[in-house]
Amino acid sequence: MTSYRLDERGLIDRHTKLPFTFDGKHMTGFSGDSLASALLANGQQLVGRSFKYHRPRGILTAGAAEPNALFTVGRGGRTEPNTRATMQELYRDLEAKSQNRWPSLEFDIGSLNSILSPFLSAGFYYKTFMWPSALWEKLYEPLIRRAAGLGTASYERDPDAYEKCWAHCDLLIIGAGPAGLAAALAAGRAKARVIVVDEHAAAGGTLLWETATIGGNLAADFVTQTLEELRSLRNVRVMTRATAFGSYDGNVFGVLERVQKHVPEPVSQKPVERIWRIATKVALLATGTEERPLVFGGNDVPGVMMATAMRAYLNRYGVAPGRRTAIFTTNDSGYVLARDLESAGVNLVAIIDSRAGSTFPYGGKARVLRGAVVTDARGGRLLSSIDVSFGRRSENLKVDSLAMTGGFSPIIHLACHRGGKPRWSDERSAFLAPETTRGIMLAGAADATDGLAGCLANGAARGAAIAQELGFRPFPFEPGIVEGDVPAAPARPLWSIPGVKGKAFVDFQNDVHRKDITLAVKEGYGHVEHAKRYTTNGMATDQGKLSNINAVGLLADARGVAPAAVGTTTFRPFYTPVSFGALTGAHTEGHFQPIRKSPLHEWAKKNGAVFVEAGLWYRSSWFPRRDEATWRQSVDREVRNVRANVGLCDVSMLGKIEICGKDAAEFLNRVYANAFLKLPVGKARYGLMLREDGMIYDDGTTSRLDDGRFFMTTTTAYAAGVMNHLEFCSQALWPELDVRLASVTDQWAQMAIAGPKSRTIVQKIVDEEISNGSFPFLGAKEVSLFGGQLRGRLFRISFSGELAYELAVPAGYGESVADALMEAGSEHGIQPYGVEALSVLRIEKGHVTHNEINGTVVPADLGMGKMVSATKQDFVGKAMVSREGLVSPDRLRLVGVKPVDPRASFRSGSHILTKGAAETLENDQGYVTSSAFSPHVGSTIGLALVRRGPERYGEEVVVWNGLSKEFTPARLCDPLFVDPENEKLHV
Amino acid sequence: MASLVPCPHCGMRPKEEFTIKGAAIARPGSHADANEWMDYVYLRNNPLGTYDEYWHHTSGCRRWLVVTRDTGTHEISASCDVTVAVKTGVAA
Amino acid sequence: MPGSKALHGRGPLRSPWLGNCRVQVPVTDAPRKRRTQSLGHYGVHHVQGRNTTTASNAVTVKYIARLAGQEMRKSLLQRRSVFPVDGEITVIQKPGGGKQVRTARYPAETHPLAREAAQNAVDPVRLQPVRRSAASTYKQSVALASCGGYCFTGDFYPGGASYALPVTRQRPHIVQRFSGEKVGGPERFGCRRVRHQRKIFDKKKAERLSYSGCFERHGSNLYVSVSLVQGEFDIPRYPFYTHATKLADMRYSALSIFLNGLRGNQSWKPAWREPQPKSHYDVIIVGGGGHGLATAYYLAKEFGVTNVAVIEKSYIGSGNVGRNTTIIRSNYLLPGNNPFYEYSMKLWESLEQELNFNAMVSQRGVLNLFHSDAQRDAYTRRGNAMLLHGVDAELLDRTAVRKMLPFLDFDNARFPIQGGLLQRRGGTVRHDAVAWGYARGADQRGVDIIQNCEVIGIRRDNGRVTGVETTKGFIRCAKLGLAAAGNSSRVASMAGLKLPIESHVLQAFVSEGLKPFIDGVITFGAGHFYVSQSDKGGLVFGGDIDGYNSYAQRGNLATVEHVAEAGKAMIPGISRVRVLRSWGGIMDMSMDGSPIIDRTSLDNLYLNAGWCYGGFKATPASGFCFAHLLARGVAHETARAFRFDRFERGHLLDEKGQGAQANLH
Amino acid sequence: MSEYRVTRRSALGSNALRSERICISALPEGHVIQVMGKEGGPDLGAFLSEKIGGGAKFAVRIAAPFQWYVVGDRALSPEETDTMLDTLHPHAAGVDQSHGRVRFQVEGAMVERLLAKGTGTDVSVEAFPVGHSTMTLIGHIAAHVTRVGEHAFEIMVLRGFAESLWDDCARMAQEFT
Repeated sequence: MTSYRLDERGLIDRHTKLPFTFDGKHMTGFSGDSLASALLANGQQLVGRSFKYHRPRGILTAGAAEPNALFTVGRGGRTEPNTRATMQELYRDLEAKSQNRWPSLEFDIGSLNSILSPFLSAGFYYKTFMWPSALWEKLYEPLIRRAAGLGTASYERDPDAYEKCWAHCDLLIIGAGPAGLAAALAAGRAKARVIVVDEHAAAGGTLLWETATIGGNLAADFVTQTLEELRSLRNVRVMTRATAFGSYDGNVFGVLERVQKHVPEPVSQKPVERIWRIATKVALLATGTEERPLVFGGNDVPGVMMATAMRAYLNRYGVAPGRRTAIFTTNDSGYVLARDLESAGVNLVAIIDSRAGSTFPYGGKARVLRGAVVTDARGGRLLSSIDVSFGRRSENLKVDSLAMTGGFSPIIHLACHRGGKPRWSDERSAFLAPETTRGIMLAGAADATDGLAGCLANGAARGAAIAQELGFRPFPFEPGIVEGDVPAAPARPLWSIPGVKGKAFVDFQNDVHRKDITLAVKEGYGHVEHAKRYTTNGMATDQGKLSNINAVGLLADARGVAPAAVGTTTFRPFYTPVSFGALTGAHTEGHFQPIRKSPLHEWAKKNGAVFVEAGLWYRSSWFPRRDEATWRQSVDREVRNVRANVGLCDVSMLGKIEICGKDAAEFLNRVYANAFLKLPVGKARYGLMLREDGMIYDDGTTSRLDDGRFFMTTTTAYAAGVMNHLEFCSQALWPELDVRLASVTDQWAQMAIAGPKSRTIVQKIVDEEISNGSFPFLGAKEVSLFGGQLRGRLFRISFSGELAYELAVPAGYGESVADALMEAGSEHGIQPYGVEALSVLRIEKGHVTHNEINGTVVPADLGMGKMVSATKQDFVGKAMVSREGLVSPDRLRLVGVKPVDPRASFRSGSHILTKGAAETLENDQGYVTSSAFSPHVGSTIGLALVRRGPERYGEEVVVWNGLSKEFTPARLCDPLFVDPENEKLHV
Repeated sequence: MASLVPCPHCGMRPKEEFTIKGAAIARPGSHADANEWMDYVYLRNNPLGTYDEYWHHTSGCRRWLVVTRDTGTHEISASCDVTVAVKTGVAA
Repeated sequence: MPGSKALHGRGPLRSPWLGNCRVQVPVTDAPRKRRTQSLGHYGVHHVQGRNTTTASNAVTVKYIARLAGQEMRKSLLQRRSVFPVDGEITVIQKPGGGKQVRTARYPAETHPLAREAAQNAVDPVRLQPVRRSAASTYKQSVALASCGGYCFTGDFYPGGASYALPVTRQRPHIVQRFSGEKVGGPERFGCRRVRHQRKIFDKKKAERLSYSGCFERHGSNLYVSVSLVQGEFDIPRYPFYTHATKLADMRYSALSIFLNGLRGNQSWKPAWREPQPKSHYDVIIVGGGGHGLATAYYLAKEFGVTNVAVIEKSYIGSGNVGRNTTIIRSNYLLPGNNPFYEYSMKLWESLEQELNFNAMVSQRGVLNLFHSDAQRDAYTRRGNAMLLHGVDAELLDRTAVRKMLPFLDFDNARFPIQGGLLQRRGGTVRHDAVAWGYARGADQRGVDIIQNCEVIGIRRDNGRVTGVETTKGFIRCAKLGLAAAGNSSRVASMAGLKLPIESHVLQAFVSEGLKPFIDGVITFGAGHFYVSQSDKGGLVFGGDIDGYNSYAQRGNLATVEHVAEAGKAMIPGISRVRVLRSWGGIMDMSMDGSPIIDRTSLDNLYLNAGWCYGGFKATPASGFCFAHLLARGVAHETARAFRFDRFERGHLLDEKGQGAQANLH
Repeated sequence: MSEYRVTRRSALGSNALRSERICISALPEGHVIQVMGKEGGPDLGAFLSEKIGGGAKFAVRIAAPFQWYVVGDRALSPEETDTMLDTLHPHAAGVDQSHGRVRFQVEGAMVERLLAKGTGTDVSVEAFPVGHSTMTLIGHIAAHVTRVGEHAFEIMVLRGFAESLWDDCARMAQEFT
């Protein structure tokens, strides 16, 4: 354990100590540390075990691409597996645990896999575990599942809040490094609406560890000044800890803001994470570059680190990587690190430069080996030495830390999320952003610009140009002279290092090594997508940020083609993983969907209703009384009471649509299958609405209030759909008709008053006379209530088959009117009833609901064939309803069904089999759509759709429910169980 | 598109405010034959490229729109009220 | 490199069972034609190479043979260092002996017989012919081989004509077909006796044929792959199976992994060839996805049609088979669908052994949650329909669900869970492996898989398809099968067809890797969400389609959020799990939510499309039934309802009852 | 039962949530008239404002093309409503939605930030000036939003959803209270 904290250097606050634990070990870091830097400062270089071979792993990067240092942070409902230590800010008492090791990080049994590695080659599992087949689920797979995976998630509920937010801007800048900040200033000063997002805790990007000066200022000071100015501009918003994770259509970017992931205890008023959907005119990707690892043996041994990461730890966090360091470089950037290491007093042993002809004027003390490569790194839990090969010679150097840099690839993910294909650049041996992606531009290093000065200038120019393009007056911005920068020219690629002996990793997290890639090619999986899927390269949590480019290079080598011909796998969201919580926002648990409440909700509540979810509504199911032990007792009572006395039911949730205009009648005539043109004013009519394919869509009653005004009711479930459909019909199909539609569902509280005594009660509050003569069945009219205090609408329609009314009153008065009805009816035995009783009542009358109208029935199936107008020229569904298959006599048609033994029962969803027939699907005769216990009949009754049903009344069948092993002998019958002549309706 | 849909009445709106019905094709007249109806109800051109689709601004102005969109790139090139589309023959 | 040579057809023929045969007779056109005729339905597999020394006319036929008799088994066991015998061995009495068929299951290593056999070398392994498929009219598999020495013998009955090869040592035996393989559906095989086939011994022809071959074991079947190369060539002077590594190349097993591992994994061979297209095929399948590859595989294996090409515009498996949520189930409601999906499930259950490719078929159960009485009724109806067809189904109540999955939201849910419909046999399969397994199996049977070859036109003549224009040139075919999933409409339009299909994008997602979190597949009933956990540890999940026509293979953030909301509503503990990646597939959404496997108005153009987002689970049956249709011209019994004209005639297969709006299914 | 006095229950009561930076308060359940003009007909905005909106500021809002809401804090008697609806004839059809729509007001310095948590509509004052109104989704609930001041919006929502949307807004406001 050789890494250590320097006494000075870095942007950390050495006065604020933050204690934390790692695998139970107590450690201390400083404010400003990342978890990774704090661990390194504590000499903790072994941080994890790899996925397959359980090899010891150390911190490789200082950013979002970290494949190794993934920890489980937090506890209980705040347990967060796979947290990247490099992105996690240190906070007081942070608890981090390493993953995928047992029993401990130091001694991991799983590391035996390393010995077996010859037999665990890429895709080995496709070739084995096939015998015997029964053992797969029982033995092999559970073992594999247990061995795989990274961290352990908690099943506990998350105590913290999340939310989502929209933002709109002219220019979204992603990345607040040199190019991003310069662009922000240029565009911000021009008064464009600018949003800058950066995934790190602090804006600045590479400037935070840059040793060059800008306009004579330290880079870090330049950042501070720039941010100050940006914050002073009202039209600019800078968001840190905000990762742009996806680019979507319409130039909308998904951004994850980590609001409270850096605090010990989140406050409840704020979300811990927030998703932003940012709609922007132009997005500027100033996302910088990703440094490429080099694929030599043991490149995963703790102590080996990306060169830029080493520089970041050194300069930003004041952490030295070890006591004896070497640098393996393919480009000039290695020398910059060398300079910084030496200035920090770190013992730099050697610079291994793969370029024989490198002429970098290095003035430091370390040995420089040109034209040399590291073939193997040695060591177990910590790097001990490296084998360096140069020319024909090789040498073993004792080092405890090694920086590697294989060059830099622009980070272009977001430019490719919308399907753009990256372009290969031979010059940079990297993929560059697609030529054109609408609304997206790149700046700085992401745009293949070299050097700090170049990036600043490029960013400023881009910002100004975009602002001008968008119609703003550009405002010049000169970043100042840069001194001390070493622009690293593009590296010559070094895909395959000759002479490698050990495992050379390409995808660190998924343990894909060089041989896996060549094996994939050998086995025919040489296409870049096949190789990815076969070897799992690039499928780790870093999504191939570090591995893809090397894999492409190695594939190209193995296939003997150019990397351009290999291409790359598709860049897809998310750039970095996003939590379910953030994506969910506030719509969780009880708030998953909004709640819709009836105006009679409180009335039902005070009458003791048990509620049930019905779509977004809560409906009253039944109204239990104290002496009732089961719901059935309550429902039976409610049903009996409706048939004997009177009941009151809340039907406010029915969809209600007002249809106005002089062509309203013609319109209805076209949307319903039955005739509506001649419906008289003051009358209601049951209507069947078909889909264009001839199936029934919805049903309901529609009343004519006056010549050009109708009031339609729909079922609760289809209310919204019917409204959309009617709007489609009026706007798209028949715009020539003068029709206007208004949804008035919420305007009216509607109650059904059903039962032989309903008239008496309703008459008590209705001012007008409503005798059978003056207001017969299917009457519909506006009424005055309570001596003119209120106006309502009264309909004499019945779902229960009893004498019944539906009364609609303005919603705000609903509860008061219902109270009045209860009071008026108390002497007549009025009781509230819920949807359960409503359902029993309607089944007894053979009335259908969406249990029967399930999208596959035509009117004739329900015995309503005659309703379909033969004379109307056109209506929705007319053309298709007469297709051969829909008029076949063999169709399932509505019947009633009753058990032979009244004590027996059956359930909806049971199937109907001919008595004595074998229990096969071929013999299936239909199914029970609705069933209930009917107090009136004294047994369970049901409605069923049965093949040739109405021809089979009286036939004994088996109601077959294999799921509950109930096979009930029953008889098919007329679905009208109560009052078959409908006499009660007309009293 | 589809993250944001331009409504000719309301401006750019998120996709979730809309309901999508499918191909914007004209309904056959009442005397059309079975083939025409089959075509209208069931058969679709389903091209890769420009496509006219019925979108309903359900949580907005509740107008039906004809949205002209590229099914390969998702880019919207036009969006107009269905009555305008019917008049100008876009959806015919 | 050795690899690239093989890939480009230089060097020795790479067909695995051709070993390192060197063909010495150059090919000319005239004799090829004649031979094609003489070999009937098998056609001639023209292997074209750049090097004339490797050009040949090779007939590739695959046989299934069966061990007969005790000594044969012993002999096989004795060679277990080369035969990965570790499972089930079927003992079949010799004909004329007893009539019993029995199966013994034991791991070879532990059974006393194995140890005994290892010490006693017994004389020749005798391979017995079996009839492959009782339903098949193609007498493809009535072949005979003996390999005690160095030769096979065999009978070919292609399309009625028969040829025999020289029998060297052993006389042929005809044995009965073992009934162990359950294919399911209405095509349940009984124990049938294969009729003794009439043999025509055409010595003159036979002597001109040479052959090579290898063994493959699939379950209780011993497969003999025979390649016949016309003309003279070197046959290895030793039994090919003494080359352990060579065998291991061809057969996948723990042993082959072990042996290859010892050799530094240098000897693995490509899983499939990369042939150039021939000028003509009996059948061309457009679409190298799961369905297309499975179709080709079953065409070759079950129906004896091997002169087949699968044409794929990108890489195989680049479509929906490589971008789904890997769920398999057969919990369908309608009688037109249910038997088909159950047939598919049966095929899944024996797939890996059949393909010798571990696709990780994992039957950890599929549970559909319900949250309302109406949903419970609908699931009751569906579950009962399943049971009536012999499909397993259980209706769990809330308590049972809670016991099984305590981590679901039972306490604060907006739509409380009331129960669920469970199919224990449902589960997941490693999706890519399905494409690869079928590809490898098809390739081994002579199917040409032609990647990076896009169909750009369909040439027609007089109401018939004559071939396809591709980016690699025009290819003639006798029959054309379209299995292009989301691109079906585009391909069909090249033949002037308009389909009842819209292409829609469906997104799917995977989370970061986690230690075991969810065992089976769970679907949410109060929103669009379904989830399972892959063997690698990622939660694989999805929701509803985005809703608009798209060919873009990518979706929108709104849908992502919608899915996540439902996910957290179902499993609150998922909140801090991070979603790693999202992707999109193009769904061929049909207008009633069910597929089409049927002929089209063009005589020899066949369509397999309209899978909506349920295509993955259907892969094996879809391939089988499409192959059935292509080979025989009539629909397979389980796919009879998938007719093209059902829309016109009103015989819709609408599981959801949503009607003619593609995005609602 | 003419002696029975009917009473009106308001959907949100007199709820209010007040803090320095944000304030949410229920508005009186007065009247809301949905006015549906003829497609392609004249803009009735000025006419409505004068004739039935009584010239009050923000009384007339655009609901959809050729549709308007006329809103006011005072509840109307059935007769007054009739008169109003009659006035519309023959220019437009009117539907009384006084009970079907519930209004509340959100105001304060953070009001734009609050609304941005719910709606994808750009609510910055440049894009959404005072007096502008639109129908949009706030979270999962559709609502009619009108800017009634630089830092004040009125939200009108279906009665059944009123409580739910109120709760959502209150949660969104938590950060600012």
